[in-house]
This record gives sequence, structure tokens and C-alpha cells, in this order.
Amino acid sequence: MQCNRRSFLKLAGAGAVGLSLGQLGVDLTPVEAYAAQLKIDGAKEIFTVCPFCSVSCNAIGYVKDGKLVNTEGDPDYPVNEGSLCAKGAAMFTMTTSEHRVKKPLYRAPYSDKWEEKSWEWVMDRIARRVKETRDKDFILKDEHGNTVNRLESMFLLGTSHADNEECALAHQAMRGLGVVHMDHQARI
Amino acid sequence: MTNHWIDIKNADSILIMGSNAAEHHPISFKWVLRAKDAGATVMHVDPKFSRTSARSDFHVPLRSGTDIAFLGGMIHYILESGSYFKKYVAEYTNAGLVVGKEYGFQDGLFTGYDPKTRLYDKSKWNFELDENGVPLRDVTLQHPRCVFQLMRRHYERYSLDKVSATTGVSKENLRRVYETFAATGKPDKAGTVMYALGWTQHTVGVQNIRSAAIIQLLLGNIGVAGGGINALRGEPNVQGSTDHTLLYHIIPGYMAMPHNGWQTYEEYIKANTPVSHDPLSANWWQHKPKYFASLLKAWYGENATRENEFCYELLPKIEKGEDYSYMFLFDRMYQNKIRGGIIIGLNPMNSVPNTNKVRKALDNLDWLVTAELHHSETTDNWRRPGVDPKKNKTEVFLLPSAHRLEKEGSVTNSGRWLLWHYQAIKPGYEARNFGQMFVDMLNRVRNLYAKDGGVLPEALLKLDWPQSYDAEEVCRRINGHFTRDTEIKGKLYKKGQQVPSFTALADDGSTSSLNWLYAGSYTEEDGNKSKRRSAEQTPMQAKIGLYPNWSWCWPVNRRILYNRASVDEQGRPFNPAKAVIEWKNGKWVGDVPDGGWPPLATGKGRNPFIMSRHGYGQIFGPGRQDGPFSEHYEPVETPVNSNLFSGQLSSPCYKSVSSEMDLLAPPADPRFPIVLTTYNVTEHWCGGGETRNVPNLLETEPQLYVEISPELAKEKGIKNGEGVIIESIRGRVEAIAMVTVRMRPLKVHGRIVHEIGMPFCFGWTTPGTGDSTNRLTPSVGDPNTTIPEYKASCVNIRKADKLTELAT
Amino acid sequence: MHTRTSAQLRTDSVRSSLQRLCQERPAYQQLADVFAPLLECAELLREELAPTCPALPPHAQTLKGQGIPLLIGNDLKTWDQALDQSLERMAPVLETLLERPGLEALLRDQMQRSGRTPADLVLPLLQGDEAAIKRLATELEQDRKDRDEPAIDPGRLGFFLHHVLSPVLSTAAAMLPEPATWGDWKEPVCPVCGCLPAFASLSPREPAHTEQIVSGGGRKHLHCGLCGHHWRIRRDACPGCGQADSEQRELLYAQDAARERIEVCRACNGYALCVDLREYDPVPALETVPLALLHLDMVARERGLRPLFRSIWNVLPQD
Amino acid sequence: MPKTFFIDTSRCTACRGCQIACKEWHELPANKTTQFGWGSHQNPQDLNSFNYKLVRFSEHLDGDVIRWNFFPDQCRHCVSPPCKQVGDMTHENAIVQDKATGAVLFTEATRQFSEMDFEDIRDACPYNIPRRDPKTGQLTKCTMCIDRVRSGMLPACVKACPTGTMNFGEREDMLKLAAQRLERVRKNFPEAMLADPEDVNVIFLLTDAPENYHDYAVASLAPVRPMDRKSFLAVLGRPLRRIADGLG
Repeated sequence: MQCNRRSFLKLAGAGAVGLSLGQLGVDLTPVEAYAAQLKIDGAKEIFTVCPFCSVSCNAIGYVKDGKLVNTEGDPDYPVNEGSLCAKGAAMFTMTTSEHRVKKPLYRAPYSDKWEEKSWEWVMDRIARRVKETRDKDFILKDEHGNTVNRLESMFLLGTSHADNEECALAHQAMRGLGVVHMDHQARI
Repeated sequence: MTNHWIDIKNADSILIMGSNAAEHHPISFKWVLRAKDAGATVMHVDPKFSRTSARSDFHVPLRSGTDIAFLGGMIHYILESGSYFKKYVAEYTNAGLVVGKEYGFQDGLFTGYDPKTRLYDKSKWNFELDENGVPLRDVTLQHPRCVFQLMRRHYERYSLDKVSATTGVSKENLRRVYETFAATGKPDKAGTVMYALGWTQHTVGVQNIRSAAIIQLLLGNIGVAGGGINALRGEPNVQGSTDHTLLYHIIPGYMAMPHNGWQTYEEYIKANTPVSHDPLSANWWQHKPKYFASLLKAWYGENATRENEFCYELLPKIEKGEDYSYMFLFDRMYQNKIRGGIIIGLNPMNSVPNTNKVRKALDNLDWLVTAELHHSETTDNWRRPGVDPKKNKTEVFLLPSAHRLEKEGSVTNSGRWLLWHYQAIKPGYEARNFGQMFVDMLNRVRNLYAKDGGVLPEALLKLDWPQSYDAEEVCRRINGHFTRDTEIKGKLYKKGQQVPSFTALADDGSTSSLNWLYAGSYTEEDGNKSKRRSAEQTPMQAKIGLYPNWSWCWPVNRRILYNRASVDEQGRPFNPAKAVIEWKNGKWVGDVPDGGWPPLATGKGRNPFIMSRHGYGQIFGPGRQDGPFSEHYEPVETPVNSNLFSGQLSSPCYKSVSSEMDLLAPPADPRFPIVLTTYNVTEHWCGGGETRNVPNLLETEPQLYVEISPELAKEKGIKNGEGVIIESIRGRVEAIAMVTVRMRPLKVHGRIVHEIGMPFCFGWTTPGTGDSTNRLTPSVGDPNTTIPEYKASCVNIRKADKLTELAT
Repeated sequence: MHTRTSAQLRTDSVRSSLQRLCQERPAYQQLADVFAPLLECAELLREELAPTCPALPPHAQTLKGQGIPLLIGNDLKTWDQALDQSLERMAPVLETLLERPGLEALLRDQMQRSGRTPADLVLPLLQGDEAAIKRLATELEQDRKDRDEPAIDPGRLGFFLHHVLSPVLSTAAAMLPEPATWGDWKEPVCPVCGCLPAFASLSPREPAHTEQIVSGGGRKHLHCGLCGHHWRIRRDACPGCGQADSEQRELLYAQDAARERIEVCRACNGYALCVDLREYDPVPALETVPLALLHLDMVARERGLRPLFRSIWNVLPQD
Repeated sequence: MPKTFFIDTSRCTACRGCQIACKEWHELPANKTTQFGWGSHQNPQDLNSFNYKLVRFSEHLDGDVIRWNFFPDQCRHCVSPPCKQVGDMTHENAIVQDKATGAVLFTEATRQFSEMDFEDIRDACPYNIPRRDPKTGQLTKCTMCIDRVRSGMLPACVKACPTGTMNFGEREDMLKLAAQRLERVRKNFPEAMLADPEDVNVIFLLTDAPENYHDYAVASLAPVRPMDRKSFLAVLGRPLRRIADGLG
């Protein structure tokens, strides 16, 4: 047969070659009126990964006006094939938790309360504490005169909740500071 | 996982041990049940009858901490019954290798043990080499010192009687499991092992898994579809966070952390690059210098040159043999040796053993940075019940962190697949992601050093560090790029272009990569492969559920590790119906093979286990701290005072810390006769920090409970629903008794031993729900990993007079 | 086989689907009245054809790999008898709907004269041969004038032939099993007949295959406008241009009817309609779906969007 | 044609997705629960005016074999509902049976029932389903998500179920599915059965004896109570109808 597949696309919708509903004498006014009064919402589908166990089920989040309105399993991900377990299905509820920490909080020594602070303030203060600790405790050489360049008095714990990119940077940052006490859930 | 989630469906026999997959990896269980639907037998060996047991063909209860006895018995059975895959064992494992004369094993100890240091001299376990440095090998497996014969002798002691008396499993049940699983020793059958924290959280955790490795090698189940040893990793990205190494003892790509004994780059390379003289051994780690140099280039950028040893000097060096894991960290903190630190996305005040001590240790910090979604027992430790905040000196920061849906980036699933998640919504309130926090924090520290100077500022200032956090950009850095124009296989790559694979990495400074295993994941040709969502597959791949075009997996998109062991020396699959790879018309088809060499019969092939020095599957594993074969030792806290297999009661090498708060009950202590195991509950996530804050989930599992058998309840006069006190030598915990037939009394050493189980998801920040179960558990750990023994400790239980931690 | 086959998807009847539609949206009454006879007739005919209708040949992997639909190169002669039956059964309603009485008779005369069979008449639809349909219309023109019947324009003729061919191919396509693998068909045309899809759907939940977990459904399929075959496509990409950037894709839906959505691709400015079958109980007769979603076509067109797949339902008066 | 639930307990893993989805759809608040005095995974302990759906847990030893049964309890939407028959004697049509779906619905008019009336209604129910909101006096139970069903959607619990336990559809289809599943499940559980399939529109498939699930798993388990006139009359209707069906 002399046919090539591209020729199909010419006959868009086969039966509809040049024919429209109007030509069939159908009155579309009622449907048009109906369509005109509809309130239309818009949403986006964002593909994400369930944040619980390491099956890492893929999920689709429906986002409307910047807010998550629903989640469902990703049917294309060959592992979960659209399914989610009960906890995965509760992902949505968990993201709307009212109990979230909302702002950077600071608890001063000997204080009995949290205080809200700006990011600028806390990050500046943290950087100073890190430097102060490093400068005070950094070990350049061990007792045998070996170069060790390490900081034992500061540590990092966590976390397997972090993305690969976050972990890679956290590791680099800690080794740059000389930190050797570093650990997380992999050892739990 | 050596294999991946979907591959479970290919198994003919599934041994779930040390895992409650149906409750904790529910979707993985879909693949278990698919195998079951196709005729596989599913067996669950676990102290507690759970929803996994309910959906398995049968459940076998065993006493916590006796897995090696159970598995040793299986090894013995496989050897005695001759059900091992003979060709595979002879050709592909180190069963035929001859071990040196110094090796020996007597009364529970291997040769080379030093009781003072509690360490072995592992050189006593070396293989015997010929004049070319190639190990002596007897493929007939008859040499008296070959691994096969040593193994036979080693596991001869694991008779049904002794195993049954140790584990509490009836001989009938033992036989049932052994026979069923050993039946996969045929070339066209596969059995898989699924384990989780039930195996790792023991002082013999690594040897539990080694036992499974020996079994799987004997049965020819490694490298095949439906086989393998599959760790169901617990946490959301614990595979990725291990690969990218939030750990002290390694650096990204599973390379050793430099220690004070390796003062120069050359010393490091020499000590860490294995040499093999066997032409059939791929000895993949011979390439380590390329990976290490590329990592240093990625860390220090232009500042790292061959001349300055890629800034090796600036790296911290740990003290050789020292342990910096959290168990030891908290001990040092308790001893006031730690000044400050960062805890993100982790709740150690609930999830670390001997929590009473750990909580006190945290009080000793000058400063603490935390980053979480919710307040936790860790962030608010300074105001925990029974302490006066006014006496606590610690300056605490609590940073609101963004969760998964609020950021983009990649995670790695248990099957080593990279998966990109897109940002769905903006972070709630003022939350930021961890990447932003670390980038910002370090930039501020760098600025301070640039401005004010300080100790060794160059270690920070020479870092190639981004100005702001961009996950996509870091993802590119992880893959790595060329630092100068380079030609690879006739193709010219410009400076700055992405490396196509780890085979392009070099040790001359021409390449940079944050993790060699991930090289090939983000290339010039195909972009960010963690975003690939194509279901395309060949019919051969479709048969075993291989999706090579969906995302990408390390290494080099190989979905089933050691897959060269699934074919014979001609490259023909042992099981043609479920072929993983096949040599066809001069090339490999199917999965990405472990190296592109042709089959062994061509003379140009390589032994299939390319990551081990000699290329063989390691039945004999001389690299472990606690012996080349697994051996049953009792948990550190044990209800019995003898070990039926040797005079060595508990592991001679287990790790521990020793403060006045680190008490251990002596063996068979009448004060603590009951075995405690701990676990998760389906409705709550790990320490419960997230799920306790969801009212409808809290309604379904509202309070800390302890599951006890009706027999024990009767003995103790405890009724269902009553408040009880559980006590170990370290602490006491209140819980509500849940009397259930799902916990069975076990007959051990001729008498009844009771086991009880508790979840650890409740904490005082959710009032009335109870508090940390880990106040009971001990700080003792595996000698290889320092993972603590959460799964087996000794306690007692009694009715409570009054309850203060639980709402009534 | 764990996936649903086209034959297994249990749907409501045409009549009851249209009744539900009109109950919910009375504005559709007239449209439903006009098309009900056609859709019901085809429904009945498919049932009648099912026992004897010849099956489709297997789809050669090499052709599939190149994106060539199954029926390409097929002359449809195998189905001549079924097509003849279809012509006979469908003609009366089509003639009424198109207001062209006697069209069947014209066609039959024409066939007799030229020695053609029904398969020859409908073949141009498969071949994308618009010119052939125009030629046929011209040929019929003379007879028509002789009989003093209204003019046969190619549009009406195409529509007529489409609805003769459709029940036959639909019956044959419904016998196909769901493919074991997916992802090997990337063309935005039907892998069976090469026609454009009429709409997309998200698959219903399926209680199947294991004791414990069911699929959450939600797989996206395109439904052929001619043979009714549906084939799986990627959930995350525009079915027209393949764009998978979620920022470029948007879903529009009426506030109280999120299960019917306009899937918009900002990259190509095209749209396709998609129904979420998980949210229906019962699932409406699929051939009524394009009709029932006309208002969404109107909304989309109002917003200046271009239909990815043109059909009679989205060729609006302003075109 | 009435709508019917088919609840295949052989698939249930007690994930409680249905229980939580029901609460979320009906916007019912969480109860304050404790394990104290209770000691079970079954929480809350019983159906109540905030829980129309409850997964019941039950376990026993069958020789050496542990049987752990899960029962997602809810109103059975009886074919001829005794609750309605009793209710109608006091306030006609406070309890209605929807013609199109067969759903038995407690309308707002049930607030008119006295505490005593409520007790009668509850006693009449062989499955012990009706509960009363102590604040408003409204009688509560599963609504079949009638608003969802009327607009052609599945009940919230069915939509949420990840295991295939909860099914919903035309009675004829569900009976067919139930028969298929029963046949298959009987291979492993020869004693498997369907609970009261002729009398109810919520059909449970059980793999174990009904009493090993729940005291009210099937109607015949309901305790024989001293009957007042109303419930006597109500219960009377049932066997008669069965006979009539049998004859028909």
C-alpha cells in the first residue's frame, strides 16, 4: 500500500472533514449559555516523590493558586503504578499541619521560652558560633605531629529527609569546617 | 538492594526476615504478593506476628537476636542436603580459594583476636597466593583449607537441635523454611531475602546480613532476577543520604575517610587502592584514584591541583580506629567534650538508645542548631519534663524547614534509582530548605574568615562553594564535568561540559565529580536523567520488569547488581525464562552488564563480582571486623547465660560506651528476664514527630503500648488495657498493656522465654501519649557499623500503681 | 494480565449516559436528542457484530516501532460483510441526521456500477485520502441531481462513511488485549486505525492482581475517534507536542466538576479534554463523552486555545 | 436498582484509609482516644457520632495458627431496614430509604427522637449501628456518601481503599464480584462466607467464623433481647420477607 503514516494527520478527525455541528442544524445556544456561566478553576499537576519510606512512590500533587489541593499516586511510575499506602495518602493532610514551625525560633541560654527571630539574625548568629567554636577547638596536629585539621567539638546529625543535592553540600561544608562527628539515620 | 522493588515479583521463594514489609513498605508488598500470585512461597520469620505474617504463607516466630543461629542452620542444611548451585559456587564464589594456614576458629573466636583491644588482626585470615600473587584456588572444592571446606566445618555445629533450642523455633518450622528456601538452589529458580532494621539493629547486625549473603551465594541467587539481598531501607532518602554520605567514616562514593596515618595524597591512594594480579579479576576499585581526585576537584575547584595534591592536606583526618558515630558523639557530649552542633530532620532525643543519658548529654552543649517541621523532643529538650529551663545553658536555634513538596531535588530509592521531585508549592510560612540553610551558613562563615581571619581559613576559603542553592546546579556537580578540553573515545568535550560516565573520570585533575557512582546521571547528551519518565523497554526487559529508561540508577544504570553471575561462561542465562543479561551476536542485551567484557569462555571475560578484589562472591569475607564467617553470639543483654555454639557468649568485638549511665544487665539477670524488641507502627512515622501532629492519625494510635502474650500477662497479673511499667537497668517507661496472641512465648534452652514489643513513636511533646521507649535500650553497637542493638535488650514488666506519662 | 482491557471496562449504556447528562445539564437536551439515535444505533450494532466480526491482525513490532498504525496497508476487505451490515443499519439514522434521505441507495447504486464494495468506500478514511472522498461526492452528485435530492457535500459524506466504518472497527478493536508493555507508541494518532483521538481519560481504579494493594488508576489514555480503541500515554506530557514541563501545563475545569478537565499546553497553545474515570460511577458510555464535554470545548475556544485533535465537537461555528 | 458495597475482608490490611477518609469527607473531628483500659489497635473503641466507619480488630489462636481479622464496620443499608420500621412508628420518615440508591439515611428529623426512641432504633438494628450525637440529638451512621453517589462518584471510603477491600456499585455487579471472590478465597479458607447477602446492601466476605470478627458481624449473632412491641414488629418483617422472596 502506498500509504505513509503522515498522511493520516491530514484527515484530522476523519468524520469531521469540513462538517460542523452548525451544518447539522443543531442549536448550540443552550450549551453556549451554559458554558458561558461556568466558573473555571485552574490547577497544575506537579510530579513529586512520597516523603516516607524508601519505596519512594511517585505522586502527583494538584496545585491551585500556589496551594496543594490534592495528591494521588503517579500511575506511570512503574513501582507504585498509581497506588499509595495509607500514609502516602495522608501526605496531603500532613502538609497542611497547623503545628508547623512557622518562623526561625531562638531560645536564649537559661530562658524558658522561644522567641521569634528573623532569618538574617539567626543565620548571622549561627555563623558566629560556628566560627568561634572552630577557632577555639580546631586541632591542626595530633600529639605525634601529624596534620589532622579537624574540629571535634562540633557535630552534624541528620538527615535522610534531605535530598541528594542537600546531602552532598552538607558533607562538603562539614569537611570544609573540619567536622568529623557526622552521622544520621543510616546508622539507626 | 542488589536488585530493585519490581524485581521481587520474579522470585520463587521470598524470605522476609527482620522486616515488616506489609506495614512499613506497603507498596513493596504489592510485588511480594504478585510473586505469591505467580506461585512463590512467602515466609515471614519475625518475633511478632504482624500484618506481614498475616499475608505470608506462614509465619515463624523466633527470639530476637538469634538470626545467625537460624541462618547458620540453613547454611548447614544447604550443604548437608547438597542443594547448593554447584557450578555457581565453584566458578563464581570464593568457595575454592585456599585460606592461609594461620586462619583458625576455636570456641567462638577466630584467630588473631586481641582481648585488650577487642579487635582482630585480619591479616590472619588472608588467602594463600601463588608466586604471581594470584590466590590459590581448588575448583573441586576439596582442599582442606579451601573456603568451602572451612565453611562446612564452621557450620557443622548448627544442628537443628541447637538452633531450635537457641532461637525458640520448632524443628518442624526450621525444616519447613530451610527446605522451601533451599529449593531455589536450582539454576532456574530464584529466592530473595528482604530485610530491614530487624537485622541491622543488633551487635551482630552485619553478620546477620553476611549469613544471608553466604546462603544466597550458595544457592546462586545473587545477580539473578528474583534474587539478591534486599535491604528495605527505612527512611525517605536514606539510600541517597548514605551515597552522599552524612556519615563520618567514609566520603562520597564509599571511599574511606582520610585518617592521621595517611598524611599525604599518595599515602591515601596507596593504602586504599587494591591490587590484583589475576587477569580475570576486574578489581574495579583499582580506579579509586580517579574517583578520589575528581571528588577533591569538585570540593576545591580551581584551587585543587596535582601539584598541591588536590588540597588533600586541608581535609580533616580522623584518628585511626576512632569512632565518631552518634553513640560515641553523645558519650563525648555527656563528658562535656562537645561544644555545639547541628541536628536537622532527626529526633535523637527519642530515637537514640539510652535516651535518659542522651537527653542529659544534650544539656551540656553551648549551642545547638535544629531545623524541623515541628517541635520535637530534640528541639525542646531544654524544657523536657523534670528539668528546669532556667538551669539549661544551651543557646538553641530552631529553623523552620521545608518539606519534600516544597522543594525540588533528587532522591534515591532503595533500588538505587534516582528520582527527581519537582517543587509543588512554596515553602510554608518562612520555611527554607536544608540546601539554602547550608549554603547560607557556610557563606557567612567564609565571609567572616575572609574578613577576620582565624584558624586555617584556607580550608574554607578554597572550597568551590555556590553563592546560592540551586538543586539543579548541585545535581550537575554531583555528576561532574571536565575541567579542561578532553577527548573521550574520539569525542571532544569542552572544559565545563558534563562527564558522560565514571569511566571518563581521571586522576590528573581534568575531571571533577562530587560522587563517582552518580557520574553518568546528568550528561551533555541526555541532561538530568533522574527526570526520565519513559516506559520503553525491550520484550526481554519487560519479562522481568526492567525499566531502563525510567530515571537512572547507579552504577551506570545497572538495575541488577552482579548480573554477570546470572549467565554461564558462554553468556547464556541460567534461567532463560527470566534472563537478566545475555550474550547475543557479540554483544550483551538486557540489563547493563557488570562491565562490557565478553563472556568468560572467550578468555577475555572477567569474573562476575567486579567490586571484590579477586572477582569472586565472598562466602569467606575477610574484611569484616568480627570474622570471615558469621557466628551466633547472644545479644549483649540476653536472657540466657550460655551460648550453645561456643563458650563465647556475646560478640567479642561489639562496641560500647561506658559512663555511669551506661549500665548493662548481666546475662540471665533474674531482674530482667524478658526480651524487649522495638519497632515502628504503621500509622506513625518513625519517631512520630510528623504523624503525632495529625489528629486523625493520633486518634487511631493514641498512646504508647506494649504487646505481651496472654501467658506473660497471666504470669504478671496484667490485664489488657492496664497501665504497666517496663524497666531495664537503664530506665523505666510507662505503657499500656496490649495482651495479644500475636506475641508467643518461646521455648529457649529448655525453658520458656517471653518477648515483648513496643513502638518508639511517642514522646512528651505530644502530651499524654507517652515518652521515649529508647530510655530502655542500651548503647551497644555492631563492631562494623556501630548500629545500636535496638532489637534485643532485657527488661521486666509490672503493673503500674499510677501513670504520669500517659493520659488515662 | 493485570491491566484492564478495552473489553473489560464496564460502561453505562448510551441511553442512560445521555439521561444522566441531561439531568445534570438540561442545556444538553436538544443535542442529546439529535445524537441519541445515532449513538444508540451504533451501540446496538456493535453488539450484533461482536460474535462474527473478524479480529484484527497482530501489530508487527517493527511497524509499531516506526509509528505505523496496525491497519495501514490493509484494504479492509476482511470486514466487507460487517461493513455492509453496518451500512444497512446505520444509514437510516445517518440519513435523518444529515437530512440526506436516499444516501444509502445512492451509494449502493454507485457500488454496483463500479464494482466497489463497502470496504472500498470507507478506505479513504483510513488512508487520510480527503481527495478520494471529494471525488466520491462528485461522482454521487450526478445521481443525486437525477433523483432531485439535496446536494452531497464531502463533509456530510465523510461523516456518513465515518459512522459506517466506526462500529465495525470498534467491534474489532474491542477484542484487542491491553498490551503487556506500554511506552512504545508515541504518535498522537490511534495505533490501530491511525485516526485522531477524540478525548483523553484517566483510568478507573482496578481491584485486581494482588490481595493487598489495588492500582490507584489514573493512567492516561487517548480514545480514538474512529475505532474507539484507547492507548496509554504518558501522564505528565502534552499529548500533542510532548512537552513535560509542569509549569507549561495547566488543567482547567468548572468549579463543581473537577473530573472533566481541559488540559492546556502553554508550549503549543493546544488543549485536549480529559475525563477522570475514577470519579464516575457508573462510567458513562465513552462515545457520549465528546458530546457531553462540548461546553468545555467552548470554554477552551473562548480562551483562544487550539484543539489538539479536531473533531466535529470542537469545530465550532466561528471556525 | 439499589447500590451495594462489597467488603472483601480477605484483602483488608487494616490500614484504616477508609476510616480516615470517612472522617475527612464528613468533616468529623478526631475523638480523644487512649489505650488506657482498652489495649487494642482498634481506635476509637466503637462507632460513635464522629466515626461512621470503624476498622475492628480481632485475633485468636486457631491451634498454633494466629488468626488476625479486620472488619471495616459500617451501616449495612438493609434491604428492608428495621431501624426505619421502628423509627416510622414515632416520626414517620425521619429515617428514609433513598429509592434510587437504596441508601438508608438518618435525616435531620431524627433529632426529634427521644433517647428512648433511639434505644429502640438501636436495638432494632441487628448490626448495632445507630449512634446519637449527644449534643444535637441527631442519629448518625454511614450516609453512603449519598451526595457523592448522587453525582455519580464513589463513596469516600471506597475511593480511599488501597487494597481492593472496599467495592461499590450496582447490586447485581457486586453480587457477581462477591461470588467470584468467594469462590477464589474458599481455596485457602474453605469456611469463607458472605454475610447476610440477601438482606443487606453492604455485603462482607468473611474468611473466618463471623463471631471471630465482631459481635454483630452477621444478624444471627445479635443478642436476643427482651423485645418491646416495636422491635418485635420490626424484626417480624424480616423472615416473612425472606419467605416471600423464596417463593417469588
